[in-house]
Amino acid sequence: MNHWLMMPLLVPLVAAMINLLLGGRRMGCQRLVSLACSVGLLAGSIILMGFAHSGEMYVYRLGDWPAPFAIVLVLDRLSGLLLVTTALLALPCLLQAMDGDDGRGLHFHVLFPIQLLGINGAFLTGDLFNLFVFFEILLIASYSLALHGGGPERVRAGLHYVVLNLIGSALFLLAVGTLYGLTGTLNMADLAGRVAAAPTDQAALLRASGLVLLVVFGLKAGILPLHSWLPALYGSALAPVAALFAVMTKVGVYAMLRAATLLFPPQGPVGGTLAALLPVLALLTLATGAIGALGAQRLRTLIASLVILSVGTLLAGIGQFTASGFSAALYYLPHTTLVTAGLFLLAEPIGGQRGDLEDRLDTGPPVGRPAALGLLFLMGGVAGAGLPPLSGFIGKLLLLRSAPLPDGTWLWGVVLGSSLLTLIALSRAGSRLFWGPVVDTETPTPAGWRPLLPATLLLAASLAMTVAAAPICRYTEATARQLLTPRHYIEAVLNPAPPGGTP
Amino acid sequence: MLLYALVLLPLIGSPLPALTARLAGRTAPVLTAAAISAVALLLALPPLAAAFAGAPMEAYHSWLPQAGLDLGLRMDGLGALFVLLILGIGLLVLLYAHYYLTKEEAVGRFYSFFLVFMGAMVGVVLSDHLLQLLVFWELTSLSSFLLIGFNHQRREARDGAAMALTITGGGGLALLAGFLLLGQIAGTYRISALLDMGDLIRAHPLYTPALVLILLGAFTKSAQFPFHFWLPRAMAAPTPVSAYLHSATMVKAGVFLLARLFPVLAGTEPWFFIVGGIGLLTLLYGAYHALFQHDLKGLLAYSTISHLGLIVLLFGIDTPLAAVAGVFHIINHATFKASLFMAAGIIDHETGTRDMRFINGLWGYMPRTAALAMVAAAAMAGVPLLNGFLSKEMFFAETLHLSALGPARGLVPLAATLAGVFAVAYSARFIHDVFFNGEPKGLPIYPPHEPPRFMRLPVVILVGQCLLVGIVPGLTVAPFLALAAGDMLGTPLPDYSLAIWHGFTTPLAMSLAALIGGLTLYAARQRLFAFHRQRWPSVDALVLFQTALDRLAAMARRLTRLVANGSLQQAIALVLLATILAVYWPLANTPSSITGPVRFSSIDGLTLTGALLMMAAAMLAVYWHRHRFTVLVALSVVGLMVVLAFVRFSAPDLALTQLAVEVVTILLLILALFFLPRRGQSKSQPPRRVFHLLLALAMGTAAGLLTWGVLTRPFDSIAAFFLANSLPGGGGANVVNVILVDFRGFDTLGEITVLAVAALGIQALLDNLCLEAGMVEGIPDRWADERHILVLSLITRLLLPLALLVAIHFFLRGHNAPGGGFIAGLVSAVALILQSMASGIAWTRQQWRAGYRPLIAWGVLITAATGAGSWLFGHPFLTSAFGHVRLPLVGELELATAMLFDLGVALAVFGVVMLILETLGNLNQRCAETRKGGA
Amino acid sequence: MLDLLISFFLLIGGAFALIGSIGLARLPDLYTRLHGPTKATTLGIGGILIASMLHFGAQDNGPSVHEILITLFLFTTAPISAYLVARAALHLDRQEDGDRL
Amino acid sequence: MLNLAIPLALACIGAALLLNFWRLVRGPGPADRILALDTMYVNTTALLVLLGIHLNRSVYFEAALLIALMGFVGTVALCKYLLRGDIIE
Amino acid sequence: MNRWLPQPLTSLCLWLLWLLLTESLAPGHLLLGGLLALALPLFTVRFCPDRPRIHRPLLLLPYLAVLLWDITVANLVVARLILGPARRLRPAFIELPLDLGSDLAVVLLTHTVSLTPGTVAAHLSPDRRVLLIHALDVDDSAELVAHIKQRYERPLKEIFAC
Amino acid sequence: MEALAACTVAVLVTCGVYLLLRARTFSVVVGLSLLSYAVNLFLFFTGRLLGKAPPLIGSTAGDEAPLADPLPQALVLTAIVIGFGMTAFVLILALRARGELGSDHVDGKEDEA
Ligand code: NA
Ligand code: NA
Repeated sequence: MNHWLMMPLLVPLVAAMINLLLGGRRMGCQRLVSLACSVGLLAGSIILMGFAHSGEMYVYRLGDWPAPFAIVLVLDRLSGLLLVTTALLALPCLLQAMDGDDGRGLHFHVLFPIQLLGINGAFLTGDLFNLFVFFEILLIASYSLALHGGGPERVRAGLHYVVLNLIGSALFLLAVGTLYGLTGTLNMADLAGRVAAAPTDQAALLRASGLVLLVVFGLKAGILPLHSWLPALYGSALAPVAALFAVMTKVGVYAMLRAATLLFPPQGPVGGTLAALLPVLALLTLATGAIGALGAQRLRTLIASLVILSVGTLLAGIGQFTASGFSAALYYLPHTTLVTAGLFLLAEPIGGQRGDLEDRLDTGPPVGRPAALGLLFLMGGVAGAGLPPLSGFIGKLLLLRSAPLPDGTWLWGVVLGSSLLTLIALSRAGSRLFWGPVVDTETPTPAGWRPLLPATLLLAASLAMTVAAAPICRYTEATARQLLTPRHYIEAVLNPAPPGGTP
Repeated sequence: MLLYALVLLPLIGSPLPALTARLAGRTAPVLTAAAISAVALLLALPPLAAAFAGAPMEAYHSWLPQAGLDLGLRMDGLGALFVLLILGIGLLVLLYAHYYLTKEEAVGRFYSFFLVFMGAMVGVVLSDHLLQLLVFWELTSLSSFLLIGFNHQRREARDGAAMALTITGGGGLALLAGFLLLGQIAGTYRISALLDMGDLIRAHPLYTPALVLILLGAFTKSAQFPFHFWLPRAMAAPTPVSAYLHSATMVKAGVFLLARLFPVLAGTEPWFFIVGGIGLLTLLYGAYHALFQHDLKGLLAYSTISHLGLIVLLFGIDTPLAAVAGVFHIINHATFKASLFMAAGIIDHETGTRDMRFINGLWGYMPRTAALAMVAAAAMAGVPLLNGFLSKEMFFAETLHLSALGPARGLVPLAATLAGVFAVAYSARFIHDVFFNGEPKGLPIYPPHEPPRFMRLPVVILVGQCLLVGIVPGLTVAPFLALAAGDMLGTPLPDYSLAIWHGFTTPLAMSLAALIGGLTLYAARQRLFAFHRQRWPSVDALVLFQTALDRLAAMARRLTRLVANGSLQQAIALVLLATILAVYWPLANTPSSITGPVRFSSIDGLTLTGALLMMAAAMLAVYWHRHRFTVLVALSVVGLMVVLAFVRFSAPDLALTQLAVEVVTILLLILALFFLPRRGQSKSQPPRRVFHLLLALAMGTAAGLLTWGVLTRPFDSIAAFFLANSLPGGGGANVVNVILVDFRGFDTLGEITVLAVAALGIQALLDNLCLEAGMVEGIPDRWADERHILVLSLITRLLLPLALLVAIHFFLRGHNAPGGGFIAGLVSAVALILQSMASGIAWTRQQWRAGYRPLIAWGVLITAATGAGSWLFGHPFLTSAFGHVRLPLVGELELATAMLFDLGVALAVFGVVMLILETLGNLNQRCAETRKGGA
Repeated sequence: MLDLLISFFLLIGGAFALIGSIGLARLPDLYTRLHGPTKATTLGIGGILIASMLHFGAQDNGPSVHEILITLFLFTTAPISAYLVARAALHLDRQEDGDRL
Repeated sequence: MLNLAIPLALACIGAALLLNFWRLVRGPGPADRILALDTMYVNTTALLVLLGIHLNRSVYFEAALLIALMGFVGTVALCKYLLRGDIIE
Repeated sequence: MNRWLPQPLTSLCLWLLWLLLTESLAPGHLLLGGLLALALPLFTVRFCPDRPRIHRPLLLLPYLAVLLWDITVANLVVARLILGPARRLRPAFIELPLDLGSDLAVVLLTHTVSLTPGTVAAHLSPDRRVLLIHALDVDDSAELVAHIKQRYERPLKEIFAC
Repeated sequence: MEALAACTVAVLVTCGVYLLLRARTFSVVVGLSLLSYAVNLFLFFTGRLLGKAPPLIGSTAGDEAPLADPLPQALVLTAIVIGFGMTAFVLILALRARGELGSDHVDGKEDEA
């Protein structure tokens, strides 16, 4: 058995506990530990993705008990991709936090690794209830991280976020309970088989539980009527936290994707409803994000709207249930995660210079260091709005091509219309932030390249994803094919190869 | 390779000017930029030769088939023509710009943007792949945004740039859709391949949508009516930018696209009517409005719109000769309009204004510039012996053969002549109003001088070209034109001659009519201006556009607030509504009954009593929700009944856990109650309450239905495995505990992590917080004087060892009987809290100074290490082991790794509960001290 | 015979528990109500615990004595609970009187 | 004999719980409610022991012990709140 | 002795309690209980800084026997009062002057009062000199005070030698 | 019994949800507690209502009744513990909100109830 699968979980857990033991006074040591943890996670995740790239499913049976009875971890291409995305995101966020934000509250260096633990666990687990546990881990860490630094705005947004997610957790349990009560299992592979074989008189209840799961994951992902917590939360959290949260919505998307391909494939009675519903919700969410971006009065709210928009875009790809749709979404996913995170990190030095204006999108004195900041913002804007030549454009192209006309008319309309709104919003924002009447008053200008490094790293990822688009696309296509044949997953979990056969 | 170098050189070299500016001042950047352009121009020569030789140079590489993205460049005649225009005029503009830009401006940045634009433009005209063309297309929009907004201190510049980007960027999106559609129809995005597939494409049902989308892109870029309005506003750009982008290059990208795709898309009715119609409208509209501009550049901008309309109309006319005329006019317009812009810039530079109402009689101050400008303006008017005349002549000729229009065919020549009239009139105004018409009035800079010689040099070159082409077209432009038009059409060109004199023909008559009419019109301009002011109340497109955008943004805000209005109640209601739909919709849409086939079990009195009590207490909690203290009592009853339910249905572990958790929760609630505001909450509005009640009822019923549906169905679970393997495989008779520490020990590890983080989060939340103690109504104002009650503190001290003994008992037996680490941790924590309640937290802390955070950390680490320990034996994480040891005297003893696991759990749980309560308890202490210190 | 004894203690226990609760429900004020639970209910529990000891003691896995623990515990804590409730009520009453004065 | 006594005793405790709850609802003061709750805890302890006899299962003993313990802690906390507000000052 | 066995009586009690709890006299439990009985007080002794001194522990036994009898009687009495007509009750608060030097003795008396017929301890004055008692049905308050002092306070004084 | 179980869950959820929709943090916390009771009971019930099932292997001699499904019990245990952590957190967050926003209204403002 491949013990590497435990790495993305144990490394952050141990790092967090070491930091807890180090206590609040030894910030330097804590930073070192967190940094080592993040670098280790990145390296380990890449190794895991390498494993997954072979196309084999890696199943890790915790406690050496056979599936479906105990908990298993499963590594497939999708998990590998998301692990790497998370690790890629985490490192710059941590670097940014180490610029001083980590000291603005207690326990940052405990919460941060635990947040990663929760996210990684959610991507790896093959058990529905264990998924709930990892959701709770990532949520409880995110609550504290969102509130890190305090202040009225943060606390109000945090309170709403916490209460809504507690309701979400209750609903999750409701759905899990219903599924267990009907099928008698929690292992997702086993569940898939039992749902498919369920007697017809259970269809309604199964469908209800599937839809409740959709609500739960949708709440995490921020789809249309369930997104209202998102702008305020992302808009108020500290920059590195908001940046890290860019991946949180993707956990919800991941869960939906997993549920829609494994538990409730579109051929079944449950999946049929999901498959019909998902594209509609996706486009509505997409439009909501674009409209929110246009109406945003603060830069961070605008970027938060881009997060919503990205969720809509992802689901628009996923909702097609085709290899090309999945592949488009999976290419778009790391792109949007990293770019929105980069923008969040960028909002900090921009807003920090504008005094009382902060990051409000009103014309004010132009920002200091316009060349560096402006170039980065331009990159972020171009990537975020999906303009060529950066990765956002490629993602959009993949998405549009995955839904040829005339079937894809709605998708094309909404995607392109949203792009226009985003373009307007971002160009207005950029011109208001960077261009304006020159005022004599000296604004404090951040010096040196160090504060801009994390944002640069994240935005450079967009460039890298453009250059490396071909291999990435090959990977995502393979991932999509893997997702569309859940049989392999189920077989790997339930019917392991004889011992000695596989690592 | 050469082609790639040609495109990439300006793009890759673009940072250089900005970098050299930092190092070497003002001249270095322009030299760098010029050097790059010049090298690019040299690089363009070999492919140009190849194009002339009829074997266009091309390079094509497959890159990203999934996205349909390939890399492809091809330089045929049409591309070559545009490359020459772009690079040649670019070089001239660079020279001009060096003198135009003032010292304060960030010249380095300017030239960098300029090079990006140049590279993008070259990319557009050389692309052999639709999507790649689009990439460069959007890049031109972006770089032009930066160039227009270059003087961003001025509002017009900022807003003008944003408007230009919005329109052209939006058009780019339509173009993207159109290209994708075209690719979908043809199965390829390669332009050279598409050119042969015109018939197939035109017959496809998706042809019209694709055409419309592509035309949207082309028209927005080429400022065709009704998307023209951004162009006059883009005049806020520095004049070199206008001369380059808004006369010679960027606005030509749209017409280039029409030319490029002419063999693919042209030749249908939609093409004819849309392209021709829009072109005609634009031609007239631009020509008319140009006359009434007081701003020099404004006049030129509208004139540009009009000329672009002319070219579009020519392409719309859809004959080979019209196409030739269109290409010819592209060249001519580029030369005369660029020179005119430069002249206007010189005037602006030397007088400090561009308003023709103040600028008069410059002939007397700068005669050389005036002469040059007058020649160029004459070309613009279509005066013979100048290049504009030739192409306009061809245009007039082509308007005469529009048989498709039937009886209305006469209208087009008429309209063309009318446009000619206005063109002559505004050209006349440009000449007369600026260079003659008396003396200048109130110029900001007076007296104006001739510009530096080299600033005039580009104008001289361009005007010279106008003359040369106008006089000896056959020796100058003819081969280029033939090559470009030929490669555009892809078919052999029809016979035509570029001559000044074709005899007395109708087109000549039209030209003359235009000349005479135009001059007359200009002579009668006073009356016409009055008429125009009446008819066209001055509406500023920019203001309109801004207002529209602001309204749009406001609407977007309203829409956004419709869902996310910052109210938690609404957000909760939405989540609930979604859930209710998620449950009821499938239930309502499925014919099968919600009730399953399982027979119901009977109710006994005790269970009924417990359930009734539970429900009543819950309702009581709702009824009393404004009386916080009382709610706690009701909540305790619910908790107690839940415990009973767990006992009733054979779950002692659950009962124990629930009990312990319940008490700690109530303690926390009481502690929190102390700090909540005294004021009771007001009642909400009745309609809202009714809505909430309905929502709650619907949700409750949904949950009830799910319960009912599940419980009435047969059950076949994986439980048998646990029951069978718990004792032999896990070494414990308490299956629940074995599941918790072994089968699903991973959940437990996660669960204590959650607890740990919750405690740490709570500590972070209470950091630096100080609250006024609040009270609840019905509870006294004053507290009792007695801090600690003797009876209580004495007894609790005696009870402490007993409670700890019980905790240890629970811990040790957990694997085989109800209990376990979690309960042990909670019980010992409660025992210590009891000490705090009886004797005060400070006192308790004095007696026992353990750090709770290390305890938590060690607890989690022990648990994790127990799991990882199995690696030493080559087993997966969390593999358990147990064995029986015989000790002398003691007897047989069971040792299990589960015990170690549980020890970690107990430590962590104890630490968590203590940390939470202690932090909360300290809150009041600290605040009291703060209050005292403050007072 | 044993069954009889167990039943006796069970009924005694049940009856006293009920009587204590009746007292709580029907006596006129808090201080009088206090008497019911502190005494009757405690004894009620005592009875049931004795019954339990007898019941489980009679089975083959040895004497059942841990019920004594609960009894001890209850007899230790019940008076304190009563004391605290009375103490709180006195405090509240005084408060109200103070307000009235 | 036991078959009769156990249900009777159960009925007694059940009735006692209902009466306690009635007092809890009626109040009138917070002290009355605390008293009622405390009595409920004690009665539940009895009920658990009784259930143990009824189902012939000794595993409920621990739960009974814990209810007694936790009921006491709860009562102390509630009373302490009425007296001092801050229960762990 | 004092360092390793700070509270011998407590340790003994704990050992017995452990055996009660586990209901086992197996050697393993005897040993484990003994270990715990030794170890726990080492930790909890800090929470009992002023350790109560019991002068004549053996006298506790007759006291407890009396108490147990009185509790049984108390219940019968109270049962009659509860079930009888409420109007006949004559409840009253009575102040009981205390003469006990040991805190533990005071606490024991409070317990006794609360567990015995018709009385509940309601408030102990901060100086521990007066115990406020609530009685359910009082004939003569002086007599009740005398009864309590005679039957319970006196033996307690002897036990605690105060 | 099934109906009673369903009814109990329904009532608890109804009460919890109604309290969740009140505008005060304290009510919300109480509502969440009720909701989590309901969900825990529901999860527990999915193992079916086996009233006479022995809870431990070999807890009583000669017991022929089937054992209760232990898995939901373990799940509920985890859920209870996690729920405790979450309730504690949101409660303290309510305190913090009161400190930062000066109000115990969930939106931090008093204008609407
Ligand atoms: Na003039
Ligand atoms: Na195992």
